[in-house]
Amino acid sequence: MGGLDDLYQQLILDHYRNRRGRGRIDHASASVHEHNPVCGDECYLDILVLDDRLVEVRSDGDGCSISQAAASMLTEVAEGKRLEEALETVEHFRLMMHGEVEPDEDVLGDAIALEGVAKYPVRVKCALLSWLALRDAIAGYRETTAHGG
Amino acid sequence: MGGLDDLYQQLILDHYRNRRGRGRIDHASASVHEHNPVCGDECYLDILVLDDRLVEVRSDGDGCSISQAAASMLTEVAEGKRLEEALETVEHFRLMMHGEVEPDEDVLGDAIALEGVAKYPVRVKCALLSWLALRDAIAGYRETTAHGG
Amino acid sequence: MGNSVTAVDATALKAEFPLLATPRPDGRTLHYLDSAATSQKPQAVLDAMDAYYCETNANVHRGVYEMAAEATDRFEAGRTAAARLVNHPREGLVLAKNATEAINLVAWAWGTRTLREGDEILVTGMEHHSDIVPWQIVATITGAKVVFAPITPGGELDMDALQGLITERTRLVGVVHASNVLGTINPVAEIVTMAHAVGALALVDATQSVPHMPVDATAIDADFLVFTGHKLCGPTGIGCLAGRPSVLEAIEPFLGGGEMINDVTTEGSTWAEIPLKFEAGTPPIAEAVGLAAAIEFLEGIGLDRIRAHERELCVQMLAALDEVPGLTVLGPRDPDRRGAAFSWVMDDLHPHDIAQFLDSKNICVRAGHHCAKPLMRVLGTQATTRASGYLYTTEEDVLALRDALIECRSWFGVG
Amino acid sequence: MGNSVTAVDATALKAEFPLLATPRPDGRTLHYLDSAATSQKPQAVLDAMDAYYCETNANVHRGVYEMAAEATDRFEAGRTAAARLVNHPREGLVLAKNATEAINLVAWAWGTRTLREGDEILVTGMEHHSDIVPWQIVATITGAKVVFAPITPGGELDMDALQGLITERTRLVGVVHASNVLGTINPVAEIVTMAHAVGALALVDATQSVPHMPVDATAIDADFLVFTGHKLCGPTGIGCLAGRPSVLEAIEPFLGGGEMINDVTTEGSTWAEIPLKFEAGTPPIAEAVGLAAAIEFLEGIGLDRIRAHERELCVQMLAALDEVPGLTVLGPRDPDRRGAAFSWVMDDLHPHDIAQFLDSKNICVRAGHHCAKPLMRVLGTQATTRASGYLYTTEEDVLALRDALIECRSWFGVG
Ligand SMILES: Cc1ncc(COP(=O)(O)O)c(C=O)c1O
Ligand SMILES: Cc1ncc(COP(=O)(O)O)c(C=O)c1O
Repeated sequence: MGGLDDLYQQLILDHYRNRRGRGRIDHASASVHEHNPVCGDECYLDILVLDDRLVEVRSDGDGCSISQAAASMLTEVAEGKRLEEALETVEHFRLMMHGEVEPDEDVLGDAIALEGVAKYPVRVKCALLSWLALRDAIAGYRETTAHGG
Repeated sequence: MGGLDDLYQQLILDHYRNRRGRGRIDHASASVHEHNPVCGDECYLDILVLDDRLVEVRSDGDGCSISQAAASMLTEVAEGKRLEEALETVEHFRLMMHGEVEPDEDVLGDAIALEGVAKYPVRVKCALLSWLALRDAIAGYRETTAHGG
Repeated sequence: MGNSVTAVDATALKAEFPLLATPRPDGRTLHYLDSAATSQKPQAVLDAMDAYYCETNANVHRGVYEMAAEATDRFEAGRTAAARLVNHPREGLVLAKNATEAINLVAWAWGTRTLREGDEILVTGMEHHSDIVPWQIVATITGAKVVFAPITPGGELDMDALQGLITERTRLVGVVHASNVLGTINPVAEIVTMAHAVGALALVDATQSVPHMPVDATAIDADFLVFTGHKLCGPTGIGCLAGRPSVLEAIEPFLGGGEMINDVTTEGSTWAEIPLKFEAGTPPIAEAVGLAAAIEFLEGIGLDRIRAHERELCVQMLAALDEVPGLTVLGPRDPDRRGAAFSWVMDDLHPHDIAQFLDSKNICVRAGHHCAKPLMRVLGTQATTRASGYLYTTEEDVLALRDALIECRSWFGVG
Repeated sequence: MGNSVTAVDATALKAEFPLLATPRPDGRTLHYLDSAATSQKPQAVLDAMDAYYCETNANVHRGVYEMAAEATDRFEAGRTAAARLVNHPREGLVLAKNATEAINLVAWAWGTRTLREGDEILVTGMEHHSDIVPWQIVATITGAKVVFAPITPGGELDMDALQGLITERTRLVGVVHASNVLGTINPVAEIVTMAHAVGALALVDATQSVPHMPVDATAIDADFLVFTGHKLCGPTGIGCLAGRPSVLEAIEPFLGGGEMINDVTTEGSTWAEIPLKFEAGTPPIAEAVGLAAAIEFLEGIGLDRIRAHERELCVQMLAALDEVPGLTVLGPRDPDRRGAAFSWVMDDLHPHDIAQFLDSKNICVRAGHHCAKPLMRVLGTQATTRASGYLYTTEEDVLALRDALIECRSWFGVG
């Protein structure tokens, strides 16, 4: 079962069992609700932006261990980052999921443990769900502020 | 080339080259225009009915040797027959084409030479074209006279 | 029922299915429990298609040469076999690319030309997306409405509620014969009668029943009954619509092109007789040949014996799943009321993780919404795990599943 | 053109096609001259499909288990190959059941929702029924009109007349790339530009060109370009629509069901991204695998070399047919302006009789209207006899045809 251990690294199971950054933000700067068309899993993602920086990132919703761990890792990695930086991180993660980049632990933090998911095309969607939600949330935030002022 | 000789019996080629009953009838009791969807061949069939009897049967249109020979044989066989008898003959011919009856020369006349066509499903349509036109013409005739009186 | 018929010997049958007979690359045995998604294919089916391509491959229906006539015969034998399998008149058997297209044919050809605002299409809450989405699309175009019949907590149709929803507004009732999620077998003949009583048409999605039990389309008397080749040991790329001939004759055609015409002029066209009227373009020829071989294979075994086997499988599967802590099986428990598709939810474990773990044990099951999202919402879940059996599924497969499910819990640390 | 590329060795290639390599049951050689109807299949294509069924048969796109992921990969490789073959973006490559369905997809999904009274669909007088009848059906539903562009006595498009018919009423121009009757190769890129100039969409029926020559969909720049698997050495049951991604995104879906959805609720549904938005139900999985193998086979040989071979074949065929008394070849004589489909009429002999006689010599040709009845009317005939070649067609086949045609005349006693 090397394959299985490779996919479900201890760090992943740990984030799954003790999920970080779970919940919603009351006065979020932007909120996004995504779902995985393969299994129907839902993901809520809220961000609080101050001075172009993600001061808070929270995610909620049920899902498989991969999607839950990915969301958990995301909130840890993203919090505190400037928006541009966060987007670059998401892009790096996306490329890793498609096996198109040598993953950089400095950029991804714990999320580097998800590298093995790239070999499981159906599960890639699980891992990407919350990360792409962050991308959409930032885009949504920028649009509102652009229009607002 | 036993197969080919079997299909194109001398009698068939003879009717093809010297087609009997070709033409139209000026004051026909009923006229039918059919075409073969496979090749687009057209067939005109006119009948003249007197006292429930086919006093004249003419057919026109171009087509392959099988369809031409079949039309030629049809006019010979059908002329002079009572309508009911003609319909029975058509049905006997149809069943022969589908290999569902032991063909009877007394009923079919020269048309018994077309027996071998039954082995060639696409050509069956050629042979049947004018014969089914006769069936339709009789039906059309009966409908008009029924309505007329 | 069932016990008077000898069930098939599934272990022996595996030998006829090359994919099941050969060990996996890692040398272990495959436990294929995803036949509701697609069945495996016996060697006889692959041989028939190869023989077609190697001996008599030609386009059908119009070729004068002998090889084309032979190709047409082998192709039409597929239609004959499909009609025979469900006891339906041959001229009402339209060959489509899958069951989904067969339903869309009805929705587009009949629905877009007939439905009006105020009309209703009634489908059940346990339909596959294939019997929901075509109606939603056509409803959007025409202004008609799609109504869903509720299901009971036990995963069966609420027949009283269904009766109440069939009104003079109802133009068509669509019902699945055997649910691909719950296994539930629905009383389709009864529902067809209810539809006809108000002058509505009835469509039965028999995709999950035809492969597994004797299905008599004439007795069911639906206006349309659909099934698909790849779930009954046949190839992909072919599906069947068994339509009532008089209804098919009355409907204008769907796809236009070669084969389905009588005459084409620049002013307009006229149509071929049914069933060709609904078959435009080069049909799935080799697929029809494979379908005939699959049907002969199933008939050689006997659909009643396959059903008897799956009834036994139900008993084994329910007993096995009951042994797994935290697992809840959905759908009926009575083997006479269900087919061999079993969905469950498990405390603290997501279907994706379960399916992934099972895969590491060479057990193939499906995880997800199974193309039945409205049903998932009724069941109060996003996804289930589903194991589904067929004539080649053995008790060994069932026990391997049970053991792996128990192990799965401890592996993920949910005890 | 053509002469710088070495033509293929057709005689050697026959060995790769089991049907052509094996003598007929009567021990004689088959001269298969009906490739415009359907091509023969190389062993590699049959092997690929069998391997799929024996090694990794599973339903695609949602399965968590490895075998399902492998099935999905092999299936999607079919799409990749098809897109590569015509140099088209992958996401614009929709897999249908044949070319006919691909055109109907456009007609029904786009046409029924968009066309209005006064709108015109312009097709050419040499279209196949597949690019006529769908438009007639949709025109009947919407009140739009189907207009036919005339062809010259030489069997080519009258480009001036065509230009004159493209007006601000024109919503779509449909044109066949290579005629299945006349062999004529049409200047499709130019016609696409003419359509776009008035804001119309353009559809190219490349069914008879893609198998035979390099076709660059990006350079042609049509909004829709269709072709079919079974004519390019691939299996039946699969066809391709290469659509401009932005146009496909803008069109509402056609067939509804599994695979093509994003979310389904009882209130309504949302769609998957293209191309899946247009692929409802279980797709032709094994067929896509076979298609990929066929395309790899053709690419391995080189489409330019296949074209060079067929150019030579044109010269041989025209010379051979010229030797037959009373025979008139239809369509262009310049091998640079035509493909390898040759239709003719013969004094005093009907196509059915010719084809039947040729069959007795193991020569397979087609007789009839070739699904182009409007063209037949323009040509002033009901039917033609057609011989059509491909990469495995040899000069020996051509000479056998010539000799048999000459013999045919005396056999029927028409000198
Ligand atoms: C020019 C042309 N277009 C379309 C088609 C239709 O192809 P298919 O029958 O595979 O849909 C054909 C072949 O029959 C053809 O020759
Ligand atoms: C109940 C039911 N209906 C319809 C379908 C659709 O079948 P296909 O994908 O072959 O069109 C399926 C299978 O996916 C099914 O299980």
